[in-house]
Amino acid sequence: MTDMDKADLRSLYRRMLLIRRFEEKSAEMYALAKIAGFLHLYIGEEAIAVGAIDVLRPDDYVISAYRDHGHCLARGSDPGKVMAELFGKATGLCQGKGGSMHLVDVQNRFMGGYAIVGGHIPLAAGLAFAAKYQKQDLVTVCFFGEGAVPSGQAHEAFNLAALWKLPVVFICENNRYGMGTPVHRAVALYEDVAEAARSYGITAERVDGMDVLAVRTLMRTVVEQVRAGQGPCFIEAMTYRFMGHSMADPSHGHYRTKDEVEEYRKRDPLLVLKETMLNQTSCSEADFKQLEREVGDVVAAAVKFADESPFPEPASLHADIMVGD
Amino acid sequence: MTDMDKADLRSLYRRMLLIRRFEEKSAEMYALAKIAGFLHLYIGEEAIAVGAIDVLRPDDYVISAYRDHGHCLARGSDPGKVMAELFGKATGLCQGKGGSMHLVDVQNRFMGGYAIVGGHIPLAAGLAFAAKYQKQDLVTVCFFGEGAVPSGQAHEAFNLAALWKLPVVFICENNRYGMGTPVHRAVALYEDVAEAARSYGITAERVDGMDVLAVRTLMRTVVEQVRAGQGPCFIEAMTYRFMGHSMADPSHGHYRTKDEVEEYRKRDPLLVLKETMLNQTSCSEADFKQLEREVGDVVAAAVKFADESPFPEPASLHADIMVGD
Amino acid sequence: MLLSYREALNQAMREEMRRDARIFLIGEEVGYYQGAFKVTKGFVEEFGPQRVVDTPITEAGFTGLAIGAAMAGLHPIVELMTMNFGIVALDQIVNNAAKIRYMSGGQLSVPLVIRGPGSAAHQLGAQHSQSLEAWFCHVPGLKVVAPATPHDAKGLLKSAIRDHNPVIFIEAQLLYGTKGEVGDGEYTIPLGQADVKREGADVTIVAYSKMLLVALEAAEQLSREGLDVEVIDPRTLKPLDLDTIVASVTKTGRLVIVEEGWRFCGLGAQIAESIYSAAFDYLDGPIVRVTGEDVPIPYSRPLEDAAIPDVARVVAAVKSLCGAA
Amino acid sequence: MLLSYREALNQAMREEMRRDARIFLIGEEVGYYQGAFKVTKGFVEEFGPQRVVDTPITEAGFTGLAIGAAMAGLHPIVELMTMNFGIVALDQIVNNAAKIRYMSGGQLSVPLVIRGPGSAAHQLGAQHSQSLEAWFCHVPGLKVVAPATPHDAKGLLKSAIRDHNPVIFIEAQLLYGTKGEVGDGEYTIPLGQADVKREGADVTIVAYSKMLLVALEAAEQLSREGLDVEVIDPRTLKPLDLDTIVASVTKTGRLVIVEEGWRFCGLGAQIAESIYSAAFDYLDGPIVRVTGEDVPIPYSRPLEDAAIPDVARVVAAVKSLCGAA
Ligand SMILES: Cc1ncc(C[n+]2csc(CCOP(=O)(O)OP(=O)(O)O)c2C)c(N)n1
Ligand SMILES: Cc1ncc(C[n+]2csc(CCOP(=O)(O)OP(=O)(O)O)c2C)c(N)n1
Ligand SMILES: [Mg+2]
Ligand SMILES: [Mg+2]
Repeated sequence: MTDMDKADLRSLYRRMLLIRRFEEKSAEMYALAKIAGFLHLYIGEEAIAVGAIDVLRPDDYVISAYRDHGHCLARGSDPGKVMAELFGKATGLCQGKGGSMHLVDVQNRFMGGYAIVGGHIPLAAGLAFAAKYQKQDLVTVCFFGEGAVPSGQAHEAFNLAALWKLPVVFICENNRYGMGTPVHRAVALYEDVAEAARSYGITAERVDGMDVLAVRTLMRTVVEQVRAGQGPCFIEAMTYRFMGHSMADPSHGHYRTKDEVEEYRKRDPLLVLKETMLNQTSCSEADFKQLEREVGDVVAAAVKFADESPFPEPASLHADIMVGD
Repeated sequence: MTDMDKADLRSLYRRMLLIRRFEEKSAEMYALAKIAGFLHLYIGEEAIAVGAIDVLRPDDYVISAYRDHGHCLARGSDPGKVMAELFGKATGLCQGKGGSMHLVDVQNRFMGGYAIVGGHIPLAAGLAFAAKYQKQDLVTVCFFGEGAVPSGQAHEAFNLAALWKLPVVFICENNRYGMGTPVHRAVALYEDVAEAARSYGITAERVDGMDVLAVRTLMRTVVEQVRAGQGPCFIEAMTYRFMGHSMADPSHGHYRTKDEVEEYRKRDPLLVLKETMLNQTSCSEADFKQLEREVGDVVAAAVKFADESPFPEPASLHADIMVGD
Repeated sequence: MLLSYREALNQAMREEMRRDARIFLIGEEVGYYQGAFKVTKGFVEEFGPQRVVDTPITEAGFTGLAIGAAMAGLHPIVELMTMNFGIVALDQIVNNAAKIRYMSGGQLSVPLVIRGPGSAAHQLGAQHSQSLEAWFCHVPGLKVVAPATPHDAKGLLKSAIRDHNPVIFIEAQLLYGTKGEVGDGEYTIPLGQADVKREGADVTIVAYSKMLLVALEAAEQLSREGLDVEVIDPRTLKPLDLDTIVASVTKTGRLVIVEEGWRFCGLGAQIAESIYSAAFDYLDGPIVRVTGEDVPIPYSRPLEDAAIPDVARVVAAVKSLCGAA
Repeated sequence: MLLSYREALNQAMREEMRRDARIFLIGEEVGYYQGAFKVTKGFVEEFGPQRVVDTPITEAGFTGLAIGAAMAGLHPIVELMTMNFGIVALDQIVNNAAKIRYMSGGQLSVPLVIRGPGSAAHQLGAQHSQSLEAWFCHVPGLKVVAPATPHDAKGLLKSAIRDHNPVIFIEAQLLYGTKGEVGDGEYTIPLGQADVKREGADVTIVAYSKMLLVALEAAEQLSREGLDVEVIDPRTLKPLDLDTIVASVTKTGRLVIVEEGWRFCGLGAQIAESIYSAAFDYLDGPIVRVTGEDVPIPYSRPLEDAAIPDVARVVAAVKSLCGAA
């Protein structure tokens, strides 16, 4: 953290706060039926996306699963276009065709959110393959949950990435649950999920996913190694989702207790960073109020933009299935 | 080995020899177009099937891939019915519907050969699950090549078996090649293929797959543990196939040298056991001549049976698709 | 008894599981979470975790495991959280479940139900909204069932469970909450029998699953305009009860087929072809198909609505066929 | 120039790979082994292992990797050793390759060819003999090509490679050795155009891939009996060139469709339904389909022969349709 000044920290905090407030607003909009389908919130896990993506170059690739708002926003996507996509509007990132689980923003090298658990991990290997093939020193970062680790597609991709030393960082967001299934009922070696990657000779590390600075620090080293051609890395980021699996799932449910959720909330990544900033920089509560205002305005503007945007024309139904249609 | 007397050793040798001569004859029959399709010979690997299956109870389950003649014969199937199946005859194990890659002999608890690489490994977990569910102390033994280890289906099955402590022994027959691909171009951690299993907390051991006594000794311990409910085990049996991948593939090919094949042939499992028997028991060359005669007769009878058997009636085409047809 | 479709399924499984200890349920979140769509509410409490088995996210693995268990004499019910995830298990379903009996020459059987919701719900996006029944119907060795009402759901699921073959049982998220009268006490409905849901003389509509409700509403609307519509629900899609449809078409001379799935190579094409073949001379004109559009299902509501058949489109199709447009 | 089908494919890829460095080939045994069926003979020598990539047996992994590489601007050709193994990669093909362009609202494209042999060869058994084109054709976002002659194979493969969309390119083991005249120099054949392989006035046969050769032989035989048969090869199965078939049927009034795949929900059902719809009034009688039997393909030769359409069955079908039986 020594290398980061107040402005840098402020910027990290602001990005996490944006994701937080954006998603809280999404939940409201879901309740108002402005948003539908499956909506998976990233609340509680913001430090991973923000810390990891912060060290990337603009031309590096990022790819994620269905819990993808955080990664997309952290990558710099316009909150208005993201919200419009959630609203299913023509002005959305994907013109309303993708939705919450399939955000894509190619300009920002956000290569998409995917909804078949494990299915996007081979795609990540492919993005990395393309970079290597074209002798570009690009890194691909691939996010997924610990629930995806046992999936066959994940393993096939790990093996290929290791075998061919592909420049990809696999980030496992271990939030302890896949829907209602605790990790110890999903992953045989649950106490060390990263062992899955090590069995392919992939370097693997664990990090506190509630601490954006820890994530950032580890990622800086890892990305450097990967960019230098040392082959793939795997990061197990320990985190927790504060909300339900999706909007259809109550925020604690039968599979975990309210107490457990409250316990983890004490390590809210926003609190963790705020404390550091208050203790170690000249930041004051006033600065945070100011950030809240700024972010609040951005989110309000995003909602307004989404709300006022038109729905896609029915004629667009058959557009963009194929190139050359 | 100390626990085995001359008769036991003779019996092991005889079973390996039967597989060897049976398959040599199959190759001849293939050249004569009595057998068609893909024919994958097990020649060179006999010690694994024979050593592993020797310690099983008759009611334990065995399941294999497409290189399955050895496992089927080691399990005690009638060579005549096996040959008839290769001939596509109505008297074959599967009435001609299965063929070389899909031998099944339920009476002998040989639950089949399967031809989608990795695809039968979940089935093995299921057989073991059923035994556990029904509180039967049965063990399931599942054979596959090292080429199947990177497959997603294998990994999903390993995880389930480990998670639920299923009574299954995974036997990886590492013959160094999957078709023309040497293991180091297929498995990232090729120097220790068993690491794949260890990453699920599965106990894993390596054994000399050319030494039937070594395989048998290890399997005895392993099967005991598994039967006692200690969860799955994984065995990496180091072996070599002396013939081509299938009859369509020349016996050495571009991917390996004649010299390499010759080198491994020095450790022919038949030679290895024969040497032990000559050195450590009262066996003489005459005993082996006698065994050759016996086995030769069995194989000749099998071919005769197969050859003289009728082809299935066309009417049977639609039989046995569904129960109750 | 007025039950929801969800409750009817729950009852069917509960009754069968009480009857036969070989039946077990396996899938993601079927136990402690009570099912992603709460179909298995109360099951783990009544039958325990041995018979209500929560799995990691490994459809190929646990479907294969269920098939293996079926080979060993158990009777699994696999719940796929949605039928979309059947794609990653398709190798198991098609190459193992459907073929094992045949390949083994009738030695083995695979009594197994694979069930879960197919088709679109509201705005679940392209990867979660597929209607894949045509794929399953294409495969010899599978039966395919898709009930539309609570009564049929219960009776058919009980028959599917009692069947000795692999049965794909397709439900629908948007049907789970629908209510209907369900027969009292024990009853089953044989697989392979269509049901005339509404009698009529002018035109026949064939529709199944969710689309049956659309067809019935269209029929109601058309009756107010003087058209007497017969509505047939095949209920079992394979084997298809062609006779009932032929009998109806012989009477009405006109056929409209409604399906939610993609048009090209959809099940409706097969139904149409079969009817043309069987009743060519009774048809007054070409059969009309109302189908899902040939597009990945878009997220945005107006686009999604445009992609899926609705009452208006069915009404229009019937009118155009009857020359009353 | 007289070339085998295999050589024609080899030339097509070689020419395209020389033209465009973004094209690479990936699959099992495509490199050092020269292809399981030797289609890629000489490739690794000419293009090097960077562009001719041998893979482990992980079809989901490497197909997904290829899709990811395509998203990043490369143009992969995936060789599936046989199309049967496409089943384990189907999630990647259907959920990613086919949908990514649409879900991203046109931001991404997936220029990709997936090629390999479909259909039965001789006695490969149930898991290795499938004709899965109907499945692929069902999916919006894919093109499907299935050439029958060396000339078409070369021209269509070049077009498929130049296409910016995912193309499933289905070959056949039994076609690889067949020879034919191939156009000199550079040429392409547009996707989506059927070819009248033989002109005739009495009856139309539609057949593709291997079945085209069967149809042409049947036509020859029928011509000696005075029946003038027109034979149409759609060549591209999706998008299907309906116009050419309609024009022919308008002339002949009779249609026979020959396909090797399973009957129920086969592509022929769709072709039939489309033709009934488009040319109902021109048809003298019902369309006749000659198809594979609805059984898993048995190993035994006489049973396999009984399961697959042959010249005699096509001749009989035409005669029965023409009232000349
Ligand atoms: C192949 C597949 N199976 C099941 C699902 C349904 N599903 C969606 S998310 C999810 C849980 C995933 O958990 P995890 O990977 O830990 O990610 P998290 O939701 O915790 O971020 C499940 C079972 C799916 N989308 N894909
Ligand atoms: C999913 C799948 N992909 C490809 C193949 C083709 N194939 C059959 S055997 C084989 C090699 C398997 O090697 P290994 O597992 O080491 O077994 P071995 O043949 O050496 O006994 C391949 C690629 C297949 N049958 N299934
Ligand atoms: Mg999780
Ligand atoms: Mg091998």
